[in-house]
Amino acid sequence: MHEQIGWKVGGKQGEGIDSTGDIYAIALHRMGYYVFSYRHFMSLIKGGHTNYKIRAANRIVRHHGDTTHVLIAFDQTTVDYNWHEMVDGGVVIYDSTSFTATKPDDANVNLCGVPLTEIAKECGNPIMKNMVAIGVSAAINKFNPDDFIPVVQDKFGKKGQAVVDANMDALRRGYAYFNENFNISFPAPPVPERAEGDDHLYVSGNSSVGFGALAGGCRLLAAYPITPATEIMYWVIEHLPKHGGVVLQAEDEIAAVNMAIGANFTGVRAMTSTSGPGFSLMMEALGLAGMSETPLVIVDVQRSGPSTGLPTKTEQSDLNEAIYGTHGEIQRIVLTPKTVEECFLLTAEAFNLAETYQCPVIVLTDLYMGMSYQSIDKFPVAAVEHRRGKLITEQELKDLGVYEYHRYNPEVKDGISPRSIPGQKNGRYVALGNEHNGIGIEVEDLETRTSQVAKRQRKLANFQHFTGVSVDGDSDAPLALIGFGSTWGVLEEAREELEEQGIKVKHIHFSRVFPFPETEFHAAMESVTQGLVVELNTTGQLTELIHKSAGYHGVLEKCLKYDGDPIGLSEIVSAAKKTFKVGVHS
Amino acid sequence: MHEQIGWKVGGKQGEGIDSTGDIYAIALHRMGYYVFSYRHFMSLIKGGHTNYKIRAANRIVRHHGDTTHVLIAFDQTTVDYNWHEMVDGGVVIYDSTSFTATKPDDANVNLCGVPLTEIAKECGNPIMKNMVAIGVSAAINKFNPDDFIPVVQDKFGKKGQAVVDANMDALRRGYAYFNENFNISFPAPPVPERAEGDDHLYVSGNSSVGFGALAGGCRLLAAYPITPATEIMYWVIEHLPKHGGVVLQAEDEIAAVNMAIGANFTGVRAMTSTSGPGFSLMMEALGLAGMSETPLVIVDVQRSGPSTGLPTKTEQSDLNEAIYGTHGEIQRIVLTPKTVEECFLLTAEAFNLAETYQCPVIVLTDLYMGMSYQSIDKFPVAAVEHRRGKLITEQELKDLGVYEYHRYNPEVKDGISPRSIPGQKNGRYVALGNEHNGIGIEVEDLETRTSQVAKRQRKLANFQHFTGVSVDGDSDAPLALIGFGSTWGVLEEAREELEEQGIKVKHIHFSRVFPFPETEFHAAMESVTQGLVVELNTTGQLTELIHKSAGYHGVLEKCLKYDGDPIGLSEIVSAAKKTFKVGVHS
Amino acid sequence: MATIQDFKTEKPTWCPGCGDFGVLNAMQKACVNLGIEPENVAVASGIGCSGKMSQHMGGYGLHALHGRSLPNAQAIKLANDKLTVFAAGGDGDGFGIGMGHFIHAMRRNIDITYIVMDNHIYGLTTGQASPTTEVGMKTKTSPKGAVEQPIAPVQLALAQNCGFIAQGFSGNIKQLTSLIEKAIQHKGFSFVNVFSPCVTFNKVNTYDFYKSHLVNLDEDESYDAHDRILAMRRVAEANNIVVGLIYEDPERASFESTLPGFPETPLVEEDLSISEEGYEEILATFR
Amino acid sequence: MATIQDFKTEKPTWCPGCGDFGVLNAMQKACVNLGIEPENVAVASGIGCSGKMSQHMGGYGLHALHGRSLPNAQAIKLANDKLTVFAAGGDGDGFGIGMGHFIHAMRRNIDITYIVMDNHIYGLTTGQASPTTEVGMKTKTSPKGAVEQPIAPVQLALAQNCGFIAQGFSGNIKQLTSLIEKAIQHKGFSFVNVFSPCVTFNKVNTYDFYKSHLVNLDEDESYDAHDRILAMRRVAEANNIVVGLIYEDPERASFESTLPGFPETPLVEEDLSISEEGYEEILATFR
Ligand SMILES: Cc1ncc(C[n+]2csc(CCOP(=O)(O)OP(=O)(O)O)c2C)c(N)n1
Ligand SMILES: Cc1ncc(C[n+]2csc(CCOP(=O)(O)OP(=O)(O)O)c2C)c(N)n1
Ligand code: SF4
Ligand code: SF4
Ligand SMILES: [Mg+2]
Ligand SMILES: [Mg+2]
Repeated sequence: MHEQIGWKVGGKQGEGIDSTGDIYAIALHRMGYYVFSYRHFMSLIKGGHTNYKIRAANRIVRHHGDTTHVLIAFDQTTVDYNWHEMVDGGVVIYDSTSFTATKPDDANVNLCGVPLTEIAKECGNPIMKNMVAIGVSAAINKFNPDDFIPVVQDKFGKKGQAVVDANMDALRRGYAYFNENFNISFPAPPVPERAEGDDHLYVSGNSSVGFGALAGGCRLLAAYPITPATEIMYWVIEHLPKHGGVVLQAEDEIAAVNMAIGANFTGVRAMTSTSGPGFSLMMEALGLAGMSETPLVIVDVQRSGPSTGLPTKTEQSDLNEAIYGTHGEIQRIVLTPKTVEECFLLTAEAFNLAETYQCPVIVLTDLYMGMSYQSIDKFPVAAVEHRRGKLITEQELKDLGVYEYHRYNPEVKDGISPRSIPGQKNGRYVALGNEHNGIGIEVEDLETRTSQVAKRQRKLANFQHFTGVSVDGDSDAPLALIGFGSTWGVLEEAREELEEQGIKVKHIHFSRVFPFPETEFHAAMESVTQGLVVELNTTGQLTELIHKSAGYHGVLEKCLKYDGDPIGLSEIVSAAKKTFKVGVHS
Repeated sequence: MHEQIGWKVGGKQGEGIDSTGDIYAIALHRMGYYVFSYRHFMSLIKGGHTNYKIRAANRIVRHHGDTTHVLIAFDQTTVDYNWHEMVDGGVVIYDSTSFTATKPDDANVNLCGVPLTEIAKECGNPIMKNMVAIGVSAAINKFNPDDFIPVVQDKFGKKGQAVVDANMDALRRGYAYFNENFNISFPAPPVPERAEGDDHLYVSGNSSVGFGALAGGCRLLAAYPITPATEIMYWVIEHLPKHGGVVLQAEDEIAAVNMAIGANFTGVRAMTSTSGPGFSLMMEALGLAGMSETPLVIVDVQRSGPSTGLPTKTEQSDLNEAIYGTHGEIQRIVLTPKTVEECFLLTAEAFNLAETYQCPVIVLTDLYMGMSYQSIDKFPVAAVEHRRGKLITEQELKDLGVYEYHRYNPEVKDGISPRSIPGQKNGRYVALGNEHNGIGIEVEDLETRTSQVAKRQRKLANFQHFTGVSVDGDSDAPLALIGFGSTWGVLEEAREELEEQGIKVKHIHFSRVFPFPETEFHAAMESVTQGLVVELNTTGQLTELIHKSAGYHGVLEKCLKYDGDPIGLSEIVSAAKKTFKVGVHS
Repeated sequence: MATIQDFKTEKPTWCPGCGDFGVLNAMQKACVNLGIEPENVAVASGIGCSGKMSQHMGGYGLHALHGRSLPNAQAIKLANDKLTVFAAGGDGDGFGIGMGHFIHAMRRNIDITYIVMDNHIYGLTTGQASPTTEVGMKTKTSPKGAVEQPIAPVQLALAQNCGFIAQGFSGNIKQLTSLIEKAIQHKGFSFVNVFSPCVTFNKVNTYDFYKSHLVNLDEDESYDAHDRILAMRRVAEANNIVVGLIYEDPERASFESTLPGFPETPLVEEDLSISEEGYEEILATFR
Repeated sequence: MATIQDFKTEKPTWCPGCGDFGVLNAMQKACVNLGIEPENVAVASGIGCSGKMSQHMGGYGLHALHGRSLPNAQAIKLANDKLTVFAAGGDGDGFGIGMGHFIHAMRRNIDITYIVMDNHIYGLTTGQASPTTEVGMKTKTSPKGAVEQPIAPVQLALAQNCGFIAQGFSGNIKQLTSLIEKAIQHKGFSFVNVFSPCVTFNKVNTYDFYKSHLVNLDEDESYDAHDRILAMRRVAEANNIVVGLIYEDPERASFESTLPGFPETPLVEEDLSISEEGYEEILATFR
């Protein structure tokens, strides 16, 4: 019996790989497993290798896993490409109707031909080869074919019962064929118990961000399509209008971000979502939000750069632009949620921060986090708050009288002056990107300039927030794995594995990189003599940020990955063992 | 007798302040003085205080000076605004026809009313009050009115001899009036000797950049107007066509930078010039140049930010965006010329670097450097080279044959693969922002990705260039003033003054900030126990860059200025004395 | 009821005689005439002399980026459709860097009024060629005369089927006021291009130039402002130098009225919270 | 003389049946027919399925940014006017994010050919609404039907007085080839909009749809492609669904031919150095 199973289907793009994976993943999720799925795909529509990896386990998993037990291969490329990750004794099912698979090397992997297409044809349509493959998989993982009925019903129900039945038929035939002809199995572990009060949800980072935005009070999304961020748009288009919100597909990202600024100026929580190229186009507007002290939330679902880069691959390389982008200097907050739950919560929270500090908040996720689906116990909905920051009231304005309200009063102690909202009588001001006086009129004298700069700088001077640095593992450990954002899950597994191997290591992780959580980070590093910063980029942007903000030159080593694939557990573990040069118990 | 004189004229925008200043400055330059002039102006067309400061000396000066001997005031605002910089015994000339000036405090400054407008009217046109003021100034500075004839001739010649004569008449009358009614003078120093082979040129950073571009082989400029960079366009529009070049006024900065990329791709040295807001709009294209390894030169004449900021004021706050801007990671070079001579030479050199390393080169100047005019001895024209980097020849392509040329051959040792130019037979390739194989076709496999990343990273791995860090003063000094770009001149004066006061200090200055000249900087810092980084921004961007790249936490203090005015000598000296806490000989 | 005084703020910093004074005046009058209170007006403007409109016009202002007033203004309207929303800017701002947003605002058709102060020059940056600078005109960036054909804003608006198109002149505040009133009243995107002379940098397109060349369509009884192609012909024949209501399609439905699920309540008044059932409905989609 | 083979590169990665194959084919044929050598062709393209044109068409390629092929292409031409220069991209690329450059390229009138593969959808990003998506069409970003009026590219081109305007269809390669040939031969900016069906994501604007709706102006003897307003009327009446040469003004002078001092020698062949006298002349201006 296994604690977890690794399953994968691969073939050409446009061949239905996605829907095969979806059905298997959702079925397993609905059975009660913790599922994590990752799609490997390319920036073209048809052709090109794609695969869909599923890891199902009896405890929560936050990574798609390095290894595969069962591989469904619709072509030889799939065999070749994924062979290296097969477990010893694993099984590769290939569609023997269309080709005869060959082993790339003599690894102990079972190559089993199943006439998937032929069986599908027998059921009435060769397209159902995918369902046959699912049946075969169910046989190997020892599931009951009936467990798939609800998913198949959901998926094909609107095409009529006949289609549902044909698909279930194909599934059952695949199941039967495999059991009749082979005797190999990787039984799935028993379904885990669900704790009291726990839900069981199958979510992606992108849907979690969308949900977080809605829960956080966002009522306008303006965005321009771009992989891997477009799914946020889809989610929001489906749900926001039901809650009184509006979605605008902008003509470009510059329009999108300026729309978000316009709505925020008008008192509506609004955001834009994008990826690298779009984010770069937003740099000028980022400065406007900073200078005019207008709240703004930008979600950047990072992808592999630079430029168009690898649009369907993951990376964590926009950190620098998020922190340093735009000419001149503004106040900003950069959050890097480390789990899908944090994608939800920190997106919601981004609106509180944006309104409280009247500045842009950037939420950095990435393709891996955004597009991977995973089972979680629940969303932290109860933790969502709405803190609107300083808003001047009608009464206060009335008491002040005409022309007496100073939106940008530089004297406020904490640098944050109450906002008025268009429509409020006596609340008139001009929000602007020029340097300005209290009511938002351009002025250029030295005193105004320095007092307004100082005002804005005070806002984040003593920034405190629950986001920051988390520490997992032994707090006295002399060694540390350090990361930010989406790598938290795999780093946690790496820490556990290193600990099991007797290496005392802690895991320090940033869910906010700016303002840099200096005190917390120093505290976390107190016991640490050597740190390994794991980042998905080529220059070590987090490492450099730490050097700049806190020092630790000579203490930190880097483990960098930038080939577009998410980082694997074993990559981290082996880098750690090389770096930490500790005696390993074996 | 004075070594130098500080002269200023001030009034409302649109009142002819600029032309008054220009005439006086050019006259003094032509007499043989070293002149430095700085215009203080506002982001509106008419009204608003403007002033024009001239410092004239018998040695080269690279700063407009903190003090004023003679102030011509066309309104009381001018008196109030500039009063604090009058030397003891200085003289303020005000136009007694239009107002009666009052002293803001009881400083020992002479307030002399001269009926400038009235005298001008006597000469036929009140507009000539400026010429009367120049005559008055000539009297105070003890010049011969005839010395102004050539400039007045130049300026008004095309309006006819009568206008020239009337203006000279006004000048002479002002001269006579002052000598008759007052007995105050600040005689200019004797005209300095010109060294053998020296020229005597009156240039601005912007004209030097334009000239440098032309000399460097730039044959296409695409730009969008923006203060304070537009003068580069003007200069280039005037001169480039004479040398076979073309200037495009683009519809926006995104078009401008993409035009520059297109021309560079075609083998023509091309650049764009802009300031902060435009620079922010170029972030996406910056990445394209980096990824496609297309040479590109961007000049950013920094102004006071963020956002629209103070468009007519100076700052050094785009350093971060220049180094970190664009999503993902690219190779780039950031030059920060420290003198107008370097504006010329490093702009020319930027094209060599861009072509040699096949990457974008950013030249950062600022409003102060760009728009101030100053006298210099010569341009380093002899130092200009044209190094085109690796270009594949027709013969090589012929020998290779069809489809055999790999533009992006990842195996090249230094990471730099020879470029072909459209029109070359067999040289076909695709320049692109996607990750790509050798001939520029999008591919996504891990090996190609990592080899291409590694190729690009090798390009600047051991970057060596004559730009970098300069050290002036005592090489053993334990104290250092540190800066970059336009502040070199004033920092040099500060160093001299501190040395005169017995403080052992050296001056370390960056004319390139990226790749960070690490070795040179460490060498420069060897003797240093305390450094004061002087920067015109609010966060200390250079300081942070040093921390990140070289450490020195705890060693560096910051002297920051961000009110839009250029930094003064006394500001630096007093900050240094406070920071260095050394016993001062007095 | 608000008066002109209520729409006045600081003294405008435009050059004496600048056409933009007239535009400001007409905007103020139009609002007063329509009984609009200043706190219910929002002006988003770009960067340029004209861009200072948001500072000078009473009402809330968003003095935004060069070329981006339209995205701002459209979102302001969606955020609170009780507001009267203007976008305002110059010819460089709107027809140069902002061209894409202009065309898209017309197709999107959100109920705002876009006012362009078209002086055929870059004013604030002291006199470079603008997208509407005429061929042959000498400017700082075209010292030998501009060679690019000018943008034809009204013809572009007609081509993109903008629902309300008018052209005015700063020298005729009465007509301009009435055009702006109509523009505000139009339910959908309305475009008012204004010949607003730059007295400092444009010595060609002066008040006198317009006074002697302008054709006033409002005074032409035979002109039908509901025939798009006819309008195109007429404008082209007059080489764009016309004023008046050029085209109106009162039937064209606004974005707000056609977007499925567009809320009744202004967005800004929506509750930020989600009900228990709302949460439950969403969570169900994840199971 | 080059053959079609010389213009072929890697196998295109478009979906089988994609209209872009036809466009590629027509571009290749047009070049061959005009005797153009592949090394003298440069294609700048944006991002999108259509954007892959620069990879698939023989000749030098600049596969640039989403929406920015026109600035690239214009500069390529100025840099070396011996080249035949194409800009190519999709409807999203060209009429969405790239709209401003499109309008400005028409007014600037540099001698390049702009080919848009207008499939009324965002293909590469897998099926969102594009600027030319028709009202009511369901896409991933308009699940209840698009509400924004589509961009009218040909009408906009007519309004901005583009010197050469044609519209083609991937399903009629012969006509498309001839239109592209004419476009290349036109001295100035030429615009060819192509209905290029996306067989994967657009189930409305299919080959069949065009076959049954298209009006072919080239076959209409009475049509005069030199009357701009007439063309506007005709295109509007047919709701833009026309193919053929829509408008041409052979007299309109290109940027290159009107810019004062535009060099005789291609820029790329200019000497980088400045003569002694050249230096002296410049230095004199600084004294
Ligand atoms: C991104 C950006 N580019 C350039 C500028 C500089 N700039 C400010 S106003 C302006 C042009 C103004 O012309 P127009 O829009 O016609 O307005 P006008 O001053 O004539 O009213 C320019 C180019 C800027 N502020 N931002
Ligand atoms: C700045 C930027 N924004 C968004 C994208 C994502 N993107 C790539 S292609 C595309 C749209 C493609 O549509 P279209 O131009 O019509 O080309 P098609 O694929 O239909 O040929 C988008 C939005 C991008 N690459 N860059
Ligand atoms: S420069 Fe021209 S547009 Fe600007 S304020 Fe003066 S007159 Fe008006
Ligand atoms: S998705 Fe559409 S446009 Fe893209 S290649 Fe396929 S058919 Fe062509
Ligand atoms: Mg203008
Ligand atoms: Mg398309």
